[in-house]
Amino acid sequence: MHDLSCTGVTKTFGPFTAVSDVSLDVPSGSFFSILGPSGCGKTTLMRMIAGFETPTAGDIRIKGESVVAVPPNKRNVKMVFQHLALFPMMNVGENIAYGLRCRGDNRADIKRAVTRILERIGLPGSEEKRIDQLSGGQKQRIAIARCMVLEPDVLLLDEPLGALDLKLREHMKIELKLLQHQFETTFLYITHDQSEALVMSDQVAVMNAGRFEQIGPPKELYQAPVSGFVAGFVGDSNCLPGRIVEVRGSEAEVALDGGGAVVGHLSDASANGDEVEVFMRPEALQIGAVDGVPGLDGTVDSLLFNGANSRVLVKLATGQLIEVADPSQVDTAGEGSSVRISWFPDRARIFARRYG
Amino acid sequence: MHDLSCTGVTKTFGPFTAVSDVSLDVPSGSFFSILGPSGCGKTTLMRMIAGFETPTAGDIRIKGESVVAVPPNKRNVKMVFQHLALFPMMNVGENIAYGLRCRGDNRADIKRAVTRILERIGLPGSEEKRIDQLSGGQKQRIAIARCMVLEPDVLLLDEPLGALDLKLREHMKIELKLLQHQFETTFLYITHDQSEALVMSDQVAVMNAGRFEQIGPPKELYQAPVSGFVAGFVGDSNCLPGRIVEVRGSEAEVALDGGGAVVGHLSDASANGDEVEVFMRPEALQIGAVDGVPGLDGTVDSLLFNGANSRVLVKLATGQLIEVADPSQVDTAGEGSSVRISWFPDRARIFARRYG
Amino acid sequence: ETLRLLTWGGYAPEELIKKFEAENPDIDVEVTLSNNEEMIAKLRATGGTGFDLAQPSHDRVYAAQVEYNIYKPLDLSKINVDKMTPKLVEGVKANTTIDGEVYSVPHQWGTSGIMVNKTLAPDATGWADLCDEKYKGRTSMRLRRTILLGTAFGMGMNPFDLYGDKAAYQDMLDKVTEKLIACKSIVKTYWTGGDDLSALMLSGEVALSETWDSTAFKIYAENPDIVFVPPETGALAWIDTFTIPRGGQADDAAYKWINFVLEPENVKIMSASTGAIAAVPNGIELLPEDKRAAVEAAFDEKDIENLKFFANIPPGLEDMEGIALERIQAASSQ
Amino acid sequence: MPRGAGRLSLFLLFTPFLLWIVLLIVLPQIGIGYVSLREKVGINQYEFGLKNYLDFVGEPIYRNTLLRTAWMSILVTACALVIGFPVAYYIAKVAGERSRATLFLMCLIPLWVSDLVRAYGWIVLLRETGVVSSVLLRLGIIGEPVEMLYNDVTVVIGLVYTVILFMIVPLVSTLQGMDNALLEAGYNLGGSRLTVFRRIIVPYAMPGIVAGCIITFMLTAGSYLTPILLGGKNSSWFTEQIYNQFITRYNWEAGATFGVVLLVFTSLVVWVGLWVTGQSLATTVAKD
Amino acid sequence: MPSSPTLRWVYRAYVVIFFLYLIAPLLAAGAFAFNDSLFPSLPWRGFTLDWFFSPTEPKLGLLHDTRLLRGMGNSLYIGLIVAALAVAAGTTNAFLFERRQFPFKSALYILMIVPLVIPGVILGISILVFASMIANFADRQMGLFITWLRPGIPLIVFGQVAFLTTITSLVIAARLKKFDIALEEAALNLGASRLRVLTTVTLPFLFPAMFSAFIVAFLVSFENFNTTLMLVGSDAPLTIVMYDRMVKAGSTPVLNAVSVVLMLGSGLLALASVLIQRPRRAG
Ligand SMILES: Nc1ncnc2c1ncn2[C@@H]1O[C@H](COP(=O)(O)OP(=O)(O)OP(=O)(O)O)[C@@H](O)[C@H]1O
Ligand SMILES: Nc1ncnc2c1ncn2[C@@H]1O[C@H](COP(=O)(O)OP(=O)(O)OP(=O)(O)O)[C@@H](O)[C@H]1O
Ligand SMILES: NCCCCNCCCN
Ligand SMILES: [Mg+2]
Ligand SMILES: [Mg+2]
Repeated sequence: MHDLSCTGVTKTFGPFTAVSDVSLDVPSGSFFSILGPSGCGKTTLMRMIAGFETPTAGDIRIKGESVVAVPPNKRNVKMVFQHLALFPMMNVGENIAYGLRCRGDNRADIKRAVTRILERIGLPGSEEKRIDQLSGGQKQRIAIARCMVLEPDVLLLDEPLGALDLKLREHMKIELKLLQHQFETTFLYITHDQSEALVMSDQVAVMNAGRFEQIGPPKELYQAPVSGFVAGFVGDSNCLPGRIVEVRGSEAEVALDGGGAVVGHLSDASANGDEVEVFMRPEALQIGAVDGVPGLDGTVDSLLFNGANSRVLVKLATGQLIEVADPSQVDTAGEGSSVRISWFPDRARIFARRYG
Repeated sequence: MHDLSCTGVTKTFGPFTAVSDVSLDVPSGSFFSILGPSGCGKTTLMRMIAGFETPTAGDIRIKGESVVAVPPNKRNVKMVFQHLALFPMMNVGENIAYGLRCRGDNRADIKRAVTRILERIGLPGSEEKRIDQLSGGQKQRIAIARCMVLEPDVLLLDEPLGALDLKLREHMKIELKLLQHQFETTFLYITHDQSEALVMSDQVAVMNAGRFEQIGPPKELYQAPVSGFVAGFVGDSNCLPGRIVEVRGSEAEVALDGGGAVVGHLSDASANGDEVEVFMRPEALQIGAVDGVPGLDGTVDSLLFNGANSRVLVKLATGQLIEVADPSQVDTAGEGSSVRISWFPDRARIFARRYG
Repeated sequence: ETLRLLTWGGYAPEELIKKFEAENPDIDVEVTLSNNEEMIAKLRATGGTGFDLAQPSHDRVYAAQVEYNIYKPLDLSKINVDKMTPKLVEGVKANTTIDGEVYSVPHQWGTSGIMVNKTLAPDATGWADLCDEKYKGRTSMRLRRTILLGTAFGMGMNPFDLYGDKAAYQDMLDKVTEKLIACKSIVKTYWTGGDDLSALMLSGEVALSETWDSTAFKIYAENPDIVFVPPETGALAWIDTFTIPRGGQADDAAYKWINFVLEPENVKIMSASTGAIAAVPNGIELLPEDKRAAVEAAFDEKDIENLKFFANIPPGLEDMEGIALERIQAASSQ
Repeated sequence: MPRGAGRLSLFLLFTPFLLWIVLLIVLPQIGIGYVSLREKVGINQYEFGLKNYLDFVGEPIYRNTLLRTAWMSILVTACALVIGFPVAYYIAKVAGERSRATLFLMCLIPLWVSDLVRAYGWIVLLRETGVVSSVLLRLGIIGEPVEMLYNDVTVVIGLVYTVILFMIVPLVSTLQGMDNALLEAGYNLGGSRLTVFRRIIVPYAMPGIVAGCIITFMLTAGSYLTPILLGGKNSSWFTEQIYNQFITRYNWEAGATFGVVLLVFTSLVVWVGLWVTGQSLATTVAKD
Repeated sequence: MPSSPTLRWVYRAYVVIFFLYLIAPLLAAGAFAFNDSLFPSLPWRGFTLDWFFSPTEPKLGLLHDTRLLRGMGNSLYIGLIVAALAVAAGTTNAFLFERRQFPFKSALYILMIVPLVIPGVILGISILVFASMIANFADRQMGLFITWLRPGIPLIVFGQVAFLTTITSLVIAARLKKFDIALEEAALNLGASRLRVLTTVTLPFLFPAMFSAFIVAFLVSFENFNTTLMLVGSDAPLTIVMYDRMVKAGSTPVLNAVSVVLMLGSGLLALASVLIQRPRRAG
């Protein structure tokens, strides 16, 4: 049985369809992420699960029971809001106790539960602190504790790291994952940051314009995207527009817009003459000709040093800049020198061109 | 001659020293960054250069002339503010013309200059647009154009990408660098994001608690940090606290707090018995024993897939988590299995322990 | 030059002002409406400045002048005193002479009494009827000193006789207060101005009310069922006068206005507007037709004989009356 | 900024503030305090003393009027809060973006005309021969005309009318600042409507509630026309006493005394209110 | 939280009833301006515009009623001066409290808010008493008539400015608080002088707030009764003229006509202030 499952969930606002025919099944105890650009409908989907919006069509089941007719305060899914929504007029202890009080637990039990959960999230004894005395990361943990103390079937998290600063976000990514392990609760996590989704999740659904484009484990999305959108959105990619001139089995030759031709792996049903995009990850490229593999000529535009993430920017004859991974940046060709970029055809993926 | 140089600049606010004895020289036409954590005094330093604060001690020279006594509106350094500070009550053209008008240029010249600069930044014909009609990246460029049209000796940029969203920030990093090339003006760039500093700069000064810890080109900071702070702040690092038990030339053996011993490269004047920290970059570590090199044993805690940036988290006997780079994540040992982490001693750097 | 008048509603009709301004092109007339108490309050606040001509009633000049020094002596040589009713001039002079200087001359006079809607209260005759149980919720009065005095007369006392004796006066006030508090449940509301009263009477909401005769005369023209009834104990007669504030800056214009309104054709216009009788020998004849009818319907010889002129209030009594009025106002009617 | 220029501009900014606050507020208040301490011993003869205050204390009508004014003002404040809160909530949280601005504007309607016209409007409506009575009569709901003026209920209705705006505006602005996510979090954690209202909305809106109550209370206690015109024979309002002293009794000493008493008394009520709710003047009334 | 349709319907009905309550007395006062009767009450005697336009007694229309017109003129004059002074003082106060540090700032800030909670009557009498004390002193000791310290337009202006300045200060300070000081620094950095920064950046940003503060101050001044009543001299503003007319003379539906004009005027001004706040939503 799945902790949470949606079937054909759709939500329209007037003429606009925010979520369109979405189905998902989240196995018990897993970390499931929904990844998509801003405005693609992630929050709307989550609000339907929490009960703040009613689906236009489709069914939502929690532990197998349909909850479409259950009011939000009766559903056993708890939510961590994007800006956390901690109650500013209550202290930490009261925030955490709120749900327990609503449930009608007795005072002694509440006090015990609050103490215990504060210990578990590593903030023992902070009951009396005011919310505005907490750091960003502490607030984060309180928001999670406030939900977890109620032992929900599913915990929903709507871009909870969005408001944190860079270093803290990196840190909290790992911490969230550990918390989930510790509580063994099902997490449904929303984000538009692909690295968050990849690092933390067991399963990721990539969402675009109200629909799911692909659901799968992070590695699968990264290595075997099913659409141009997924290939471009998950991980860094160079994207070269062109048109298929010849299909050879699972490979095809693409004549690039603006000149040059490349060979790559056909990833969707594109056929001869179709307009396509070729996606190549920077780490799939290398500088220098390699026998028997395709390549493109260009000049080194600049070297972008960034430790293990260093890149060489190569400018093609068409003027397009291509990022090539160059982790070591030792004996790289200097700026302005002519180079050839090579890759193995199976690491260049060809998808039908996206419009709009 | 240097476009900008500071000697012994200090700024105190009451008992608190925000900037302490900072000296820097920025060569003409270069891209110079100041990198440091929040609150380390970056903005204060920049505000002194722009003239909004008066240094408590020290001298600031622009093109060789001391400007300490020159009011802010008479200095030929222009500044791009963190939140850009475009004038909302003026349109794009008026924003750009503002400085020219203050200078008293005549209308026709102003009009021409505005048109030209808008072309150069790739937004020709946007004179009449309102500020709130621009996208984040466009605003960014207008803010730069507003300064560049005045042909400043130095352009100051205070975390100009801070307000942008993730994908756009990646993009603007490269674009900023290109703009600097195009204008050939000296840029002084402030950031707390090490990847920005590394990717764009010719020289980076790493700042901590009001002082410069190290000035050098990005590669040097990354590969040869002079202090534990720099080693930890620039790029990702694992940091293991311990105590030196034996010094052997440029190497030393460190007994880790909590058990285990490692050998690394002595990077500052630490001596026998000193408390130290050992810094190791994830990409300097590998999983599996390697003959003749030191190592540590642990168990795989989790696999963090993130494409080319994937990591393995290894838990040491001490409980500490170590990040090991694992770009491919093929045939990696599964969670829970015992592994050994190895590294070449010269890629483990030993620094005196930081306190506080 | 501006002539700033501080006067009663109706005492500066637009028609007369226009005419006056036409005759004296250099003078501009500005009017502020007021009543006795406010005139004194205002002039006290301004230290006698801000106005050029005021019109308090004859009994309210002396104490105010002694206490606040707000008026200047009149130059009687500049006023056509001989056009005024000699008896009224003498009466006013007697009331308002301080240290040999005269401070006011009479302008209009009239009475306070009761106004009755004959269809609703055919047999009301005096002050006491205002508090008669059978008119419960149908009577009205103005909560000012007139009703205190009227009620005292209605109760068979003569307050003017008690002016010299504060204790006796207080005693009288206490009785009157008690009576009027008891009366509160009878009274529909206390009217505050001529307009208020007119609406109450004309709408039929109120059957009888304490009133100025002049207001009653105006209403008579609208509804002849509503008449002024001089109380059997005697209507209270007042004379509104002219005084010049101490800081007045247009004395000449003020004298011109005083003389101007004494002209018979102007008296006619004035009386038509005030409803009251001018202090000139043939005052009643100069009333407009309908008002004269009203006066004649209201007064006979005996009533005129019976008039009770307000006597000068000695300083201090007003405070006592003020507290009495406040007590009545604050008492609960339920 | 150079020091001298900073000083100069500080001085320039301070001057209007000081002129205003000292000449128009502080000194005049001290002035009435001074006048209230002058006791009249004869014509144009005054001595210093507390007689005016003793008179106030000794005369039950003054005390009672003050208490009645305070009590009615509290009642009006409470009514305004109870009536206004749902409206403010509707404007801030329920109405759509566009209708919100319109509704807010409509709340300002009573401000378009003066107190006088408002009271006048009520009189036209409520008097015995007024619109309401006539309409009810015509509809056969009542048998004969009823007088709806001159009682406390009418005074309260009229006062609530004049002040409710000042309750709604601060409420709307605090409620607008409340993130809807707080409410949703409240429900999500299992709260019922009542719980969310009691434990989240009300505490959040507290600064607005207190600000609204203070302004409403002060305006009511200091109002004049409405209680006088609608209360008629049964009015008796403390400001009326003050006006009476100044305007019909030209007794400035007593009037000033009453003024001081009113100011002190109402300030006390406000202070107690702030203390009970744990707010401060600067955090409530001054909040934008 | 999704709510039942019935509940929503009841709530909406409540709000509608509330707004009916708000509008009712105004409609009533307005409607009788068109009643062809000498008294502003029922019964309805037919529609007329005489109370606006008739040049002759007894139905002297508003346009020919010189006293009302003069009162209106006085109100206008007082309102403009008061609003200008209050906005000027409010602006300097906003800068003082938002931008500067000085000793006793928070105490002075409370002092700045206090006039808001002083009843209007008390402001009126206190200014009257204080001004009279000075004027009486000058009169008695030096024989000087300082007329502007006596009830009249100057005192009305002082009285109204006394409490309006608090309101304008709060309105303008609220806007100034939202002003990003970096804008000023940016302008300085681009070479502008301080004065130029003020006139080209800061004041334009504040303008909408200053404008609506002006409108609010003007409207409140125009309608003020409690404070003005104590301070009025011979140049009475409209509310006092109307009050005097109601209480001391005979009011006719011409007062209703005035009300109609006031409603229209204030309505338009209110609308203007909303519109000017809207299009350039800078912030
Ligand atoms: N109540 C509503 N009425 C109309 N449109 C709405 C409503 N709520 C959301 N939308 C629209 O639905 C779309 C999806 O919104 P949603 O908030 O779910 O996006 P999101 O994926 O969460 O984006 P973000 O990452 O920016 O939070 C948006 O285009 C939004 O404008
Ligand atoms: N005017 C001031 N008065 C007192 N302390 C100040 C002042 N301005 C800055 N500081 C302090 O000086 C320190 C440095 O501030 P600064 O703004 O320069 O930091 P920063 O490096 O720019 O940080 P961030 O990355 O967060 O912008 C901070 O601790 C700050 O609190
Ligand atoms: N107590 C004296 C009353 C004087 C009244 N004058 C009335 C004029 C009314 N139009
Ligand atoms: Mg969202
Ligand atoms: Mg900074």
